[in-house]
Amino acid sequence: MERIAPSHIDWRSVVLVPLLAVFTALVIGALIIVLTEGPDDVVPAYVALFRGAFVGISAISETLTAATPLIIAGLSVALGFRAGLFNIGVEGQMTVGGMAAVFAGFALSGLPLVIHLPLAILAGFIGGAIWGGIPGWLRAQTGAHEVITTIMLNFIAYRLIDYLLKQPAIIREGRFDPISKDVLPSARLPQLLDWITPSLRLHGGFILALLLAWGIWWLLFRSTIGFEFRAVGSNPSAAAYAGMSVTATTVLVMAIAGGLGGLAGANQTLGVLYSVSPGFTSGIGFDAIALALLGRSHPGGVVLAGLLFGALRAGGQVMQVRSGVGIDLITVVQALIIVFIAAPALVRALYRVRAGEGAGQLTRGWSA
Amino acid sequence: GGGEEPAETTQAAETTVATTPDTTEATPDTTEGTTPDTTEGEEPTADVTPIRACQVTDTGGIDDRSFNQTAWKGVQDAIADGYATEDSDYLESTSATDYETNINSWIQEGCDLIITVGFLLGDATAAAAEANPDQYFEILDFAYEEDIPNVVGAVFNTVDAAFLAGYLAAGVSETGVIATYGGIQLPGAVTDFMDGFVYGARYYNQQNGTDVQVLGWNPEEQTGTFTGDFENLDNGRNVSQAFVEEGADVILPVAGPVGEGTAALAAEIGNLWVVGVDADWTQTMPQYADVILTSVLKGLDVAAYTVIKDVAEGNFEGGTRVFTIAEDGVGLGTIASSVDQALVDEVEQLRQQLADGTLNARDMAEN
Amino acid sequence: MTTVDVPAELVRVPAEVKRERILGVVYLILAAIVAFFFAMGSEGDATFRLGEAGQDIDLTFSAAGFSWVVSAIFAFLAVIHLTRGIGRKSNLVLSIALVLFAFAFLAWAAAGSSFSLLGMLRTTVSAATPIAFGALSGVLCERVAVINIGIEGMLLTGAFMSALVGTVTNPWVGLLAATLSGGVLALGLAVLAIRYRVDQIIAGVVINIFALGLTSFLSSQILVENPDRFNRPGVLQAFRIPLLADIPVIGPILFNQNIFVYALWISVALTAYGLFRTRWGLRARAVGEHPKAADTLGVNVYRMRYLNVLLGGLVAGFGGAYFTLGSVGAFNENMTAGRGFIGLAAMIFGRWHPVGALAAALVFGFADSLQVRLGILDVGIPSDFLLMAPYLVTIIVVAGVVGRARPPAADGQPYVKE
Amino acid sequence: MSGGQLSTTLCSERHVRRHPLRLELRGITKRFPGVVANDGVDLTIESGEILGLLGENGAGKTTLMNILYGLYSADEGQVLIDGEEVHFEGPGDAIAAGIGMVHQHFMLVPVFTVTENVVLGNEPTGALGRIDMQEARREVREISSRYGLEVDPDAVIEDLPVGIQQRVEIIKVLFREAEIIVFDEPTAVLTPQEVEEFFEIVRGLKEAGKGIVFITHKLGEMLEIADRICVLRRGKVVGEAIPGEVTPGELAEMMVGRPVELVVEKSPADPGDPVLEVSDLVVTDARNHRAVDGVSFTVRAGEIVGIAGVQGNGQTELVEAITGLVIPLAGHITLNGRDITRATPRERHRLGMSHVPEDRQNDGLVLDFDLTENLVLDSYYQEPYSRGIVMDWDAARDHAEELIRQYDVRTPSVDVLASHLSGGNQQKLIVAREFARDTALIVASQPTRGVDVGSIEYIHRRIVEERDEGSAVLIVSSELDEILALSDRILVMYRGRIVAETTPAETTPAELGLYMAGQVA
Ligand SMILES: Nc1ncnc2c1ncn2[C@@H]1O[C@H](COP(=O)(O)OP(=O)(O)OP(=O)(O)O)[C@@H](O)[C@H]1O
Ligand SMILES: Nc1ncnc2c1ncn2[C@@H]1O[C@H](COP(=O)(O)OP(=O)(O)OP(=O)(O)O)[C@@H](O)[C@H]1O
Ligand SMILES: [Mg+2]
Ligand SMILES: [Mg+2]
Repeated sequence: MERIAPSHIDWRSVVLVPLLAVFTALVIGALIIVLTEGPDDVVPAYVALFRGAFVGISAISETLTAATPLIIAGLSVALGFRAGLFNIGVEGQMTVGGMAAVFAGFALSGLPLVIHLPLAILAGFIGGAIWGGIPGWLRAQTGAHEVITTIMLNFIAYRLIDYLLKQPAIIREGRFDPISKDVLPSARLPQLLDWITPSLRLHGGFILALLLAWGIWWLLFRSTIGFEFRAVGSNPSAAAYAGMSVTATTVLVMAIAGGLGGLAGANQTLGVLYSVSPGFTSGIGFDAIALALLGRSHPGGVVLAGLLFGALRAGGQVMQVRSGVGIDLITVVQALIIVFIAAPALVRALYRVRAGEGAGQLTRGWSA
Repeated sequence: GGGEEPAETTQAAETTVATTPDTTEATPDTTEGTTPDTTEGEEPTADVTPIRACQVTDTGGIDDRSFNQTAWKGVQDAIADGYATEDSDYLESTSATDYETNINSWIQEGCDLIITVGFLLGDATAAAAEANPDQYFEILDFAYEEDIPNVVGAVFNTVDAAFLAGYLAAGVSETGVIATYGGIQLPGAVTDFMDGFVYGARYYNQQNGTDVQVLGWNPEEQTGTFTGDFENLDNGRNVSQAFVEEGADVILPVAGPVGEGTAALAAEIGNLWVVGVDADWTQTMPQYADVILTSVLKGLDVAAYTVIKDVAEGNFEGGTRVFTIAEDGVGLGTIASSVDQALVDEVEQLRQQLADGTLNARDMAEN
Repeated sequence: MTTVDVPAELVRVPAEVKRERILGVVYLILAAIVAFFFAMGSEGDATFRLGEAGQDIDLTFSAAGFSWVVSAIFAFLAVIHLTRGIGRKSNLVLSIALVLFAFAFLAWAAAGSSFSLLGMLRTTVSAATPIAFGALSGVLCERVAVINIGIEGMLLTGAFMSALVGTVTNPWVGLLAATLSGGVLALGLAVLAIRYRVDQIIAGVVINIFALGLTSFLSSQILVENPDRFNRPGVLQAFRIPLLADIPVIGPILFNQNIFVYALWISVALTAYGLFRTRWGLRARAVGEHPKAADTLGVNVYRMRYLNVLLGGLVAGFGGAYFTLGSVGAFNENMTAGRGFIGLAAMIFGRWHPVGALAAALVFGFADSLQVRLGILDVGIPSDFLLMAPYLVTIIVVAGVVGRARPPAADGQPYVKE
Repeated sequence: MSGGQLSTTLCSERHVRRHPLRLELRGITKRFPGVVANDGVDLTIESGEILGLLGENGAGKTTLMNILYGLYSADEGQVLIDGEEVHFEGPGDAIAAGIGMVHQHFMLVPVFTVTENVVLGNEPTGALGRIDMQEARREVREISSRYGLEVDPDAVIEDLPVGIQQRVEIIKVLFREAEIIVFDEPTAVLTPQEVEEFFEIVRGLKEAGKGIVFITHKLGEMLEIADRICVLRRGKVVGEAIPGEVTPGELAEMMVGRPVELVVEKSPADPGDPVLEVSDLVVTDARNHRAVDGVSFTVRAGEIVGIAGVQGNGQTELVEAITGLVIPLAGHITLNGRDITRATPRERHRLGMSHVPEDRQNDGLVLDFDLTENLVLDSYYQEPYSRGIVMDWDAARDHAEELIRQYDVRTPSVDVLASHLSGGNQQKLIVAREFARDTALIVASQPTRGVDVGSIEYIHRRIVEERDEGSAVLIVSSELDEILALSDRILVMYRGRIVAETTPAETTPAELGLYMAGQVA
């Protein structure tokens, strides 16, 4: 829990518990490998995982590239948590935001990069903000719980781009399969390391992600708006008594969180894929929940957690190549990490360390 | 229901040999029956160098009971026939950003031929091929507008095969109603089957003066019935149930594994025929063999096998390659034995007409 | 204080007035849609078939005429909402209105032809079954104030286990394994939520992610490698209940189904009876409303919570087996595809009541099979939009209802025994 | 410690033994993190007597009774029944042993009927676990007629007034055939007349042979009803007294440990211009009832108006409407002549309205925020705490430190979380925030509820000072003593209406009680 004074930070719950959680999850992952593949596969698999994540410029580039959308999406969920809202809708927001960014990326032409790229990014933000703002508005106006509405909007978003990817204005010329037109070079996030080797994919989105993390930190802890977000999140009733508008805050938080989700999508479409095809979000929106929990809903924590998950993704690919252990194992390991993060008491019991309290009440119940 | 058992065990033997007794027990089968109907099964000639073939799946994963799995079967057949080496392997992609990484991994691993599966990998394959002009690629179910010399784009004329299935289905239907549905409305990949099926039924009506109706797809409007994903088998069953209630007695599901829902329903209620897709369902889902009228084969395995063989024999040639009904790149699978032989013969005749071009399935479109 | 209490005059608070107005406008829009699109757009008679194959029970009427009547009803409802208000019954009225709207839609789509209403209702029931089990699981958990977002994961795990164990042994053992696996996950939820007081919504999401990851991993590692040995449990066939299934219309819909549907009728009845008539139910509800009060009367709050969450998990695990044993006889990655979440919405729509939950699940099942019928009737709406229908209905339902439905007072709050 | 008859062991001494059940607590010690709630307490209770338990906030009365009732387990000490040691694992065991408790906060399930609440945990059951409601209803009727506790067995609790709810609590206890009944502050929410009725019931129970433990802060009531009084301070028994042998002053001193001034000193009011004017206000509550039903009144600058009333008579809704948390159905509210009927809470705040909410933990503070954040909770958007949307935490912190000093909030620093403060200090924190500004109007609900005597003195003094500086003050309290001590003018609310207007000088508690119960038109 961020305070103005760092004296409140309990290092055990901020550092030790996440570390032990990751460690325990990897141990259990190893057990699963033993059970499904055989004991000899564990060491090669984990060595490959480690090498694929950290050893060499290409591994690091891959880790950072994979971490980028995770960080942005994680910020979206974390922001929601800070305001007592649970945004499970990042997948849908990414989908819509990614689509909007691509549309701006190919439909506007003849603009220089300095104008086109920001416009495309903005389009991504707005697309996501609409997709996040709807559940926020429904929550504020009707009490419909965002957990349900955002999940439903995920499904709707998938169907929506299935539809859009058949429309002549969007589908790539000469193609029948669902793929959008290509983003023009003037709207692509610039490559950062292609001067070393062209295949290094790290792009400007990573810097954007770090800026966003700083921006969200500033917003939450240094601005009046963030003060309102946190007050509404911690105690909506007291916030209302103090003259804050809980409904306006709810809509605003969900819109910004949705916008961040949209940016995560735009990051993928403007930075890596340059077009939209079905399923391009590939579960990043769900990983983001784990990430926000792991990062204790703090932007700095989210960045670190994003790097860890990025490393797991990048390393997981290599692990698959080198040892034949299925990539789904990474999903299981990630799920285990959240189990332990969500219930530090489990970690405490396992290792007999004195660690801080659990995630506590991050969300609000069905009504109110 | 996955690919051929023998093939599967080969793969299993490679990655999980010692751990699961089940697979070791099954291993003896490997040496027998490696001749599924779609492959040649001939002995390689002397100047063949077995190659390392490496597959990259799309996000469906290797176990999609569809494209990826069928393609992998082709690789395994090639291994069995000595065209590919035992270390041929696949990589699964979990997201769109993995395509590029996975292809690059295989390039670094020194694969002789990289097989990418599905239109989703179109861009990544092209990019990698252009960056590595000496590396051979094959992309399944996708063609580039401009040929890339080191890539074979394998596409399939599924309309023709589905046309035959539609004709056959119309012929066996007692209610005069047949149906088709898709998973997600993917133009081409999914709707070609549905188009062909409807055209085949129309041709049957035209030839026989009947009025067999096809529910679930309107080729002119391109609207119809879809389950919304390739995952929820129960949806496939529910949609099929709805068709049955509207009188359908033959159904072609174009929805990957979701189609298994139709087979399950057919097995349960009887008097419903299922038309399999992609692979021969009497082989991949033998438990439903009784209710499978036939299957619309899309020879992804043939395409994979053929190009591996070409590379192994030193005959690689880039560019778009259409697998047609003429060379058994697409076709019908096993036809149920209870079907009237006269009808089967008619279908065989139609196949030849389609193969030699005297009949064009798309003529049945009403535009 | 001994004076006779005069009931306070009932006045409506502004929020209620606003809601009535919104509903009024909604009805106006519906009336307009029905009038302009359905009534003016249909020609000829629509025939709804109500008999099984061979039986001739047909309902034939003028599609346009029917739509005009429906439109008039909506207009009437709009006027009532805008002037007087309907008050407590407005949910019920809304449900009926939505069904009427659906029928007007169908009549328009089927104008000049026919379709099997009986079949549609039957698929409504089967599509509703897993949703209803999910909703029932939610009711059991939330009545003791534990929010269970993990229903989806429990359904999925049930589906997986029934396929695996059902193939290795036999379907009945598979069913048992599915039920127990739901229970195991529920125990996980209970420990996280009750013992460690983890935010319940997060604990549930954790369970979902975990279940999806693990079943996908095991499916690709075990089931796919050898489906014959591990993924062919077979299907528990439908069987007619002799006399009951012969009742026209109702019979085939309710009494010619498989064991899951019958189990659903029984579980709903048992849960409703149990919750509102028995000692267990009184205590469970007390624990959900005011755990401390229950505690001071010697009711063991934790034990009640563990028990009910466990029951909820067993129900969800059993319901999950529907996807394999009750439907298609094979497991597939993520095959539940969001049904658990729709179940959760059904629970809310059904006001935390087992019978309400069942009714709500039927509404969703109806939306689902309506969507399929419209696809078959070839109404020219792109499939992508038709497929959105159940999700849109969920949002509308949750948005339209939750403001008034009152969850158990302690729902979602951990109990701290001092 | 003074007073002739005091002795630290008296509470455990045996008195005339007439009835069978005899309950003994020996050396009970209970520690909570940072506090010793009970410290070696000895106590004896017997059938047929009324034992009064007296002590200030936090003295450990409730904790002791919770141990007796099996809700807590003691760290040290024994509980004996008729000389035999017993171990209660939970309330179930205590109930079985014949102990009943009516809790400080009622333990009733609001959506259940009276009967359901009564039988919960001891349900008469038939086959299949089915509850025999017929039988249950019959038993409820039987008990209510035997003890004169009139109540409709099928009424739903949330529809019942508190007085009736309390009867249900008593029926619950009797239904379980309790021989020893503990009442924890049963009179806090009752009007003086209801208190009289309640005492009749208690005396009846005593006649029927029940042993009663009666907890209260109110000295007069204690002296009226108890047979024997035991005083707790800081977890220890500090003495025993017999009514008739002690004066209220002596008892108060025993409780607090020093002489106390029970009433704040203040000069007569000098009312100025009207500040708050409320006319014909109608507000509905969550259940659509007219909780406030045509209320009109005025509060002037420099006067304190107290609104008395039993909880649940619309005071909450009235305050919510005045502070802008709900929009009234009808009527008008003006502040210094400006119509604020539909203004947002923030607009009212800007116009100089301050609000000390009734429920400080839920509505007044964000407990996971530190003191600085809490102290700018309603002014953070103004300079100097922020400029545009940029917070200036240094300025906020300086301000907080200043207030902490000025209002004597006991805390190690402004960086601790509000949840770490004691109740009294939390209340002072809110008072500091709300009083520190230039306020035209202060609305304070239950400003000293659950606050200890020292803090009460302080808060009362601040309220009077604010008045003297020219603010208008509206106090809403169900504590008659507080209303009488602070108000310059008193309004009594009953069933959503103002039923009486008077001044402390012109009225007596008994008369106010009659108004509060709606007995005088
Ligand atoms: N569950 C608990 N955890 C921690 N401290 C507690 C708990 N319950 C009570 N305390 C502390 O124990 C002390 C005694 O509290 P108790 O409630 O017994 O006082 P009381 O005499 O009943 O006071 P009141 O008159 O306010 O009801 C107080 O300091 C209180 O803060
Ligand atoms: N449904 C009712 N029928 C008859 N009298 C009622 C009803 N509801 C309330 N009253 C009476 O009106 C008075 C005030 O109503 P109100 O609802 O504010 O009281 P309450 O229920 O005690 O309050 P709360 O719900 O805030 O605790 C009560 O004293 C009660 O006697
Ligand atoms: Mg107390
Ligand atoms: Mg009230």
